[in-house]
Amino acid sequence: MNQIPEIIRVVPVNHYVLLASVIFSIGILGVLTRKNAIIIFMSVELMLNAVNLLFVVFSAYKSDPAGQVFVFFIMAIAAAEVAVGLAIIVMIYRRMRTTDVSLLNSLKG
Amino acid sequence: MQLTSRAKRVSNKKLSLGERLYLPAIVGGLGITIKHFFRKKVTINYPEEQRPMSSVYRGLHVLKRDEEGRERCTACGLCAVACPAEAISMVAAERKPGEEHLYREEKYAAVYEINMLRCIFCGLCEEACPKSAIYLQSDKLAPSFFDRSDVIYGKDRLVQSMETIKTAKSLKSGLTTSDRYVDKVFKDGKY
Amino acid sequence: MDVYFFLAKAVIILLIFGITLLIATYSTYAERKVAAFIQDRLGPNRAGPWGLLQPIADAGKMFFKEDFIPANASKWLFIAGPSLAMLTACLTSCVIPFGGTLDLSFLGISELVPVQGIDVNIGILYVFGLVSLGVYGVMIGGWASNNKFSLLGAIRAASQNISYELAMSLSIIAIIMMTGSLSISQIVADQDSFYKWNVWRQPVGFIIFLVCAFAECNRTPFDLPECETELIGGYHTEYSSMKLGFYLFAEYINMFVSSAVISALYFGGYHFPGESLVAGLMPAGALGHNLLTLMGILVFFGKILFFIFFFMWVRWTIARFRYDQLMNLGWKSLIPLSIANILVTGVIILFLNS
Amino acid sequence: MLSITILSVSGLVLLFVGFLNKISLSRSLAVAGLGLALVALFYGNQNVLIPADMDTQLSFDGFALKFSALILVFAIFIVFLSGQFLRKEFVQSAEFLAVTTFSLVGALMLTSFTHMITLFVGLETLGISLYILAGTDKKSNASNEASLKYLLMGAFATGLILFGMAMIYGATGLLDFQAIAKSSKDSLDSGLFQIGVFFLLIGLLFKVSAAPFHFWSPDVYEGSPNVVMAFMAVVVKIASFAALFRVFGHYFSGFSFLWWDIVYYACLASLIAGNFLALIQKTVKRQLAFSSISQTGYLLFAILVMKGNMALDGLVFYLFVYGCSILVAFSVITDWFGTRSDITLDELKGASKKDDFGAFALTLAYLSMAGIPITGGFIGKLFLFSPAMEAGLVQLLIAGILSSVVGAAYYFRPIIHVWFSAGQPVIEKERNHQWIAFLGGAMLLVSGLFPDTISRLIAMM
Amino acid sequence: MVLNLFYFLSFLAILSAIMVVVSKNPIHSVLYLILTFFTLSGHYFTLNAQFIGVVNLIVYAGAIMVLFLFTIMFLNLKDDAFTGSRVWFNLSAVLLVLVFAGILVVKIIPAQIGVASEMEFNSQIGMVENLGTTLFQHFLVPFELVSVLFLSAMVGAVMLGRREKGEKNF
Amino acid sequence: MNSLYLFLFPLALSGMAYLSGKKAALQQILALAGLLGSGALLYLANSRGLSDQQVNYPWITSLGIHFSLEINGLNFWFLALNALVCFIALFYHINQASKNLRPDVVVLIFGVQAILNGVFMAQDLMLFYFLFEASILPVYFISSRYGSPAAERATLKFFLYTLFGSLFMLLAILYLYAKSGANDFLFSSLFADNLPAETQGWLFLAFFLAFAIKMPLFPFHSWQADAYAESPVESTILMSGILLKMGIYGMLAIVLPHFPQGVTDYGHIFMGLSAFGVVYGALIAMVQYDFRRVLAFSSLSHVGLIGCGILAYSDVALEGVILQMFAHGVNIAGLFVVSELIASGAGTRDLDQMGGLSRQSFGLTVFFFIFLLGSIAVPLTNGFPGEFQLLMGLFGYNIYLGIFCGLTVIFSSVYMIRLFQKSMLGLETDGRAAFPKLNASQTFSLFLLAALVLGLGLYPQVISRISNSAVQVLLRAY
Repeated sequence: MNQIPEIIRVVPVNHYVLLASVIFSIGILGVLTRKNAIIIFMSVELMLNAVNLLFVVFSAYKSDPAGQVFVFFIMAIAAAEVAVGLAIIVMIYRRMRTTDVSLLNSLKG
Repeated sequence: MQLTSRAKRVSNKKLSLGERLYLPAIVGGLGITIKHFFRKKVTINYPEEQRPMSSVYRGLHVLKRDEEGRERCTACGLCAVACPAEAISMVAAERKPGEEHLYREEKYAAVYEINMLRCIFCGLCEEACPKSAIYLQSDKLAPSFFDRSDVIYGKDRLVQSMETIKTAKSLKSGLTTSDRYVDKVFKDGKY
Repeated sequence: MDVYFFLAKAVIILLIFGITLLIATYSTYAERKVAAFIQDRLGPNRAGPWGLLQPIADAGKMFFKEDFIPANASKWLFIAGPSLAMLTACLTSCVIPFGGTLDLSFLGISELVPVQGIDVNIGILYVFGLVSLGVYGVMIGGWASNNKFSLLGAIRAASQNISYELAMSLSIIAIIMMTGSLSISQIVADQDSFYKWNVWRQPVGFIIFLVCAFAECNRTPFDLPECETELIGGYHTEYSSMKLGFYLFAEYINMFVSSAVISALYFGGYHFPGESLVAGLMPAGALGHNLLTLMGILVFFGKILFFIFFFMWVRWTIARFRYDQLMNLGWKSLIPLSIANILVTGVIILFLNS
Repeated sequence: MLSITILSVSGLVLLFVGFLNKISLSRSLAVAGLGLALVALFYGNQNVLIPADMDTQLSFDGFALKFSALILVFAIFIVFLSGQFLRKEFVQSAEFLAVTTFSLVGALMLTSFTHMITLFVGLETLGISLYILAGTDKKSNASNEASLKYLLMGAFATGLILFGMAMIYGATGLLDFQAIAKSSKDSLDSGLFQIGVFFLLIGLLFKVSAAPFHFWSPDVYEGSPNVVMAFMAVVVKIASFAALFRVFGHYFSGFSFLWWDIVYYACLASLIAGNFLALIQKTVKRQLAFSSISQTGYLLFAILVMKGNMALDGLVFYLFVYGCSILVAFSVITDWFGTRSDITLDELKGASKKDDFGAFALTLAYLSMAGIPITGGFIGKLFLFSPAMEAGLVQLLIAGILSSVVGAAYYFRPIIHVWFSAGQPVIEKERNHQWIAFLGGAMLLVSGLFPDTISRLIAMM
Repeated sequence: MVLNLFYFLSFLAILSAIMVVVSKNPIHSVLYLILTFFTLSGHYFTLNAQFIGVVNLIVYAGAIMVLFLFTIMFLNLKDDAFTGSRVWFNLSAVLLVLVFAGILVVKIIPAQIGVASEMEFNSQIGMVENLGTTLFQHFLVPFELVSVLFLSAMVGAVMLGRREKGEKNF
Repeated sequence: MNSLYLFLFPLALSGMAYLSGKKAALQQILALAGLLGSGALLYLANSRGLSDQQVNYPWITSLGIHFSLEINGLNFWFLALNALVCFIALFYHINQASKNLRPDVVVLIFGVQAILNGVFMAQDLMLFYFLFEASILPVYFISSRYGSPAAERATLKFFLYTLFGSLFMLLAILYLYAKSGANDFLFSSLFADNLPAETQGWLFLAFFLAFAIKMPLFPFHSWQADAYAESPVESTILMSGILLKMGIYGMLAIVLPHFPQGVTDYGHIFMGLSAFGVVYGALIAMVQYDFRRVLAFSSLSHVGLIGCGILAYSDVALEGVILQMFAHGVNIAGLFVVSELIASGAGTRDLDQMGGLSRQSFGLTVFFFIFLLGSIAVPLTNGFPGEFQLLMGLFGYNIYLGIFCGLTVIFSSVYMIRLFQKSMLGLETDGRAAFPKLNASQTFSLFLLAALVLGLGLYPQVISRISNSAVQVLLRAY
């Protein structure tokens, strides 16, 4: 069973890293350009997923389980973050009827 | 004040642990339903099978003819007056010479209509008729309708057909429901 | 791994798929029959002998009804909803081991072919993954209808599914701890004799799982998403024709899969009491092996059918919950109970191992 | 590790005690828990519940002890400060205190991690708790908004940090910082490692709110309830600096060529942006927020120097003094304005007429932040500047010095308002937290006049 | 074959990731994000990391995104309200990210990334048993501490999301 | 040990002043005690030999900062002047405001005295810096709190200016510390080895900036007039009488001996500037209508001369610096006291609205005239020997510069006489309340000052005898 899977032999690891970086950049773009808090939050999730992909890829190519365990942690914590985040967004929406961050200006910033 | 012996007092006592588990109750419920599963079914496959009907059943109306085949109805209107649902309407006409074999009296109903959506099959028309002209049959059901125009039964569908006069059955169906009831009471011996 | 092995696999998968659809189809029939029987009626009996063609008639009706999409609905999502529901429902059955192995040496296949779509080592997770995706069909459909009742139904369905999924997975963990594997076939293989069935070893877990399975399938007493008195038709209020059919059909497939998972996890799967005795009676060689497997398959389907029946049985026994009762049951009873179950199981395992 | 356990357990206990709905009881329990953790930090066997051979990915070395002790000490006082907030604005006191306690678990992890996983978990434990704490004043739009902004920016920064970690993992195949520090040259030369260090650094700079990654912090500071802001400005700042210092000043000090320039410019930018923007602020909290950015700039000196105990002890000393100042400022402000969070500078006018002690304490706090002698702030700056000078950061020091003149300009505004401005004081005087102001003020003077007492204490840990 | 699969999945992943950011309707964003998760899970499966792949689906697609969908439906967010012009800001953001991505690409393409050799390669590391062993032997303490985080998040989410007395809206 | 006592004694008095609260009599006794005690300590120190008076305790061990004090010939007269000026300020305050005495002012003035004593005696550069900066705080608080409404701004300006300068000094100190490699800040170790010329250049600039702002020399003076005019007179006395002497002391103790190269490189530029300041200050003073502003600009002018003298680094000039330093402190303190008495009597500080006061208060007129003479440096007053020696030194340095600075003798008499004329002589303004008479303690303090003006004019050697050796040491670098 110790043979290297075909994909690892065929695809250079740089391809995966590029893919993850592109997805990560798209996530950053989302955070920067969108105004809806929920979509910004989703863009952050996109970034986290790019990171997950990186970890899994490196873990697979280097044959080291620690990377995948890290992914496990990231997923768990992202879930907690989403729970809190959505609670906050709901709380905001309840008071202000919007989730548009550019409309939230009770703080001058 | 206890009005009925079937009233059940509701108790709001706290449920015991066993009761709060619900499981025994659920199992009990499952037992009840599965018992029904194996019980004899009560369904009657209607067109094929029919329920036996009571002799005092009030079914579809019929306008009777007499023994010679003449219509009994004289369009006196008492049935329409008696009808609580105002389902009956009629138009009277005078019997022309040469029509004596058709109508028993000089006056007859040229139009006689019962709105079957209104009719509640109470049998009061039957009771009111002085000529024993209208009866509710015990063996015929009013059919279901698919069109509003079918709802109003005219004489074409109400008047007894000529063939049935001849049969002995016609006599039997000449009885009013109350007559039939009295018959049944005597027959069953429950008086 | 040769071509024939793949072919045999393909056949098995197709068969499983077909059987899934068949059983789901006839579940609709069974539902009505069981309902009728429990209510002292006869049920459908006009289409075909004993009404056996009724499901086909229903399907035909579904196909030929007008396919209506509300004007303000989101068209693509409106179509995607039932498709997703159907897709996730159908995908699940491929990891369930319907039987032992088949000896197909006469076809030139050297290995024993398991009667299972694919034997992934994380079968349970696979099932859970798909179950958790099942919510999307409902939510998307409900939202896309652009109808308040649909949306409310969808949200109810989603929250109910999420809530009960937790308790469900937690109850499974106890089994996984005992077996040490996430593979369903491994779990089934572990229950090879009657007294080892998990239902005896994990009664609490079984009850939790059962309750959650009811909730996951939106079956009475947890059929709040589509409870007519409050929400008209729930998330599929706006649906008609075969799209509605898909939703209903998906529900029956889910029921089938749930029954299969329950039987596999808690009732020994294709194992049956006295298996070894029967095995001794069988002729030696491939034929005997296959016969035994066949018997196993039959037993397994028997168990599945029983549970499908059980689903229907319960439906006509227990009244629908109120929504707060539903949530209370899920969060305040089942989840703590399943956690306690895990703890107790862990303690016992530790105790037994030491 | 024992302290972390104690904190976790006491958080749990607090949640249960919350059923009794007694704020004072919860508060004293929280203080007891924190105190116990503090004691355990020094006297407990850290690995008491863990098998000896187990790698906990946490190491309570001297570095961690210093920072953890600082964090716990300040947290205790902030819990005391929270009493009024809990009584007046907010009913879910148990939850508030429990979340605060849990956040300290994260903070302690940030001081003691040796592994990327513990760094990440610590960051998030602290972060998520803070998003919650920032939004605890549910009736205030500002608080809600602060919470949201903090959440979005915090999550974004976490994403950057994780990306950096992933890249470092890709380059070296390691997650353990110590191992990474020792890993071979060629893996460090790869582009991935550079990207990784870059992102890790940027993310952490986000967390410590160094310019130009600071833009979230004024809003968050202003919107959060006062006591939460004090918590952020003190405890969170200490914890995130501990993390930054641990990674870059310690583990990654061997490859400073990769990150040194960035920190340098961030330091410069923080000094300039923080001080100059603070000049034009009109509310007390916003001014403190910008001042906190500039303090970040000063603190970054320690990381730029990154060698020896000198910078470390200086950093700890500075953080201690800064924490004391913030604590004093907030205790006085809480006494004067209750839980209001939109206090303008003008409202401070003439306050000394009503409460000269409070005014004195506040003055000390601001003097200390401005780095004027006889307060600890000066000695703290000295401790940071002198190793920086030894490292030859003359230009940066000049920037630091010029910006502290600007800093003095705005730090003196509240002082002037409090003492010299004519005007009827609008403050209401309560004396709930006078002892905190007294203690903090005394610490500021002691650390300013007899800094050896404090620095010996720090060096001892 | 495998290469094509890789390119197909990557193409799909990037496309749907872009759609997440560009979609006007938040619901569509959510759905595209789910699609992205599926493609990433596909990558995980091909890389022999089945457990992570499935967990990705369960946790992200099955739980997190349901929450998102739930919230969006609940709040009835339709389209982005258009508030003033942010064209220049957006354009500069796009440019910035492009430059940034360009730098990444330039750095990554020539990067020499160490890969395990044939001898020490273990294709089983993505299996549950391996991950479990690693998790519970090496990372037990952080694992336990994550529970603190969860507790905190749970308490906080309830505290913040709960309707206070006197609040009328849902 | 006397150096330590000299530092602690005012501190103790400060504490006692805090405890004695608003009791004017007690405070007055404390003020007298401060003067006499300090004088006694200094006298004892001098008689027992200055070199025995040093103390040296470690203070901040991690940086090697010591609490190291020493009395020497250089700082002796600064210390004496400090005691005197603080006494005048205190006495004035207690007297003037005896109805609503502000204990905090007394406490703070004693604090200033202690801190300044520390500054003058410090032998550790960081301690020097620490006290140097700390000294601003009490004065700042007195000025801002009890000054005119515009004082807030003016004193903040003063504070920020001085802070700005001194932070550069901090930078330079840190540089020296880093450079020397010794783990302490003692003068002896920081300046142990000769610094390269280039380094000396910028170190000179950094230190010079700090001290020049404090003094203030010409281009750095813009805080001065406002601060002097808007502060209460107590802090004006302190600022002009003793705070600016810190700058002079710093120049003498640090800049001159340790950065000779810097002085030779840049000294002439600043000399030119401050020489310009001498004339500029005098010219501005001539046209001012605010009593205090006249004095402020006169101070600028005088201090400019002192600055020139310092940078000229000849023994004559330095002798003159110390003499003039002391004389200026005495004169300016006296003038400010007088000006405030006049202003409070006249109800205004505007020169146009005064006049004819001599007829109302003879004593005040006499004292005013004596200080005026001292300020103009008429022979036989204390201003004369110092100014004479300064000018001599400047002539020796550069004859044109000497001539240019010599103009100050003419100009100062012009604006001083103008001041006297406008306020004391001339017609009485109508409708003014009766001018209060000088009371006993006012007379006492003014008499003390006037005695010094005349006494030192007659016998200046008492100063130069002690400081002479120190001046010789200073010049050794050149």
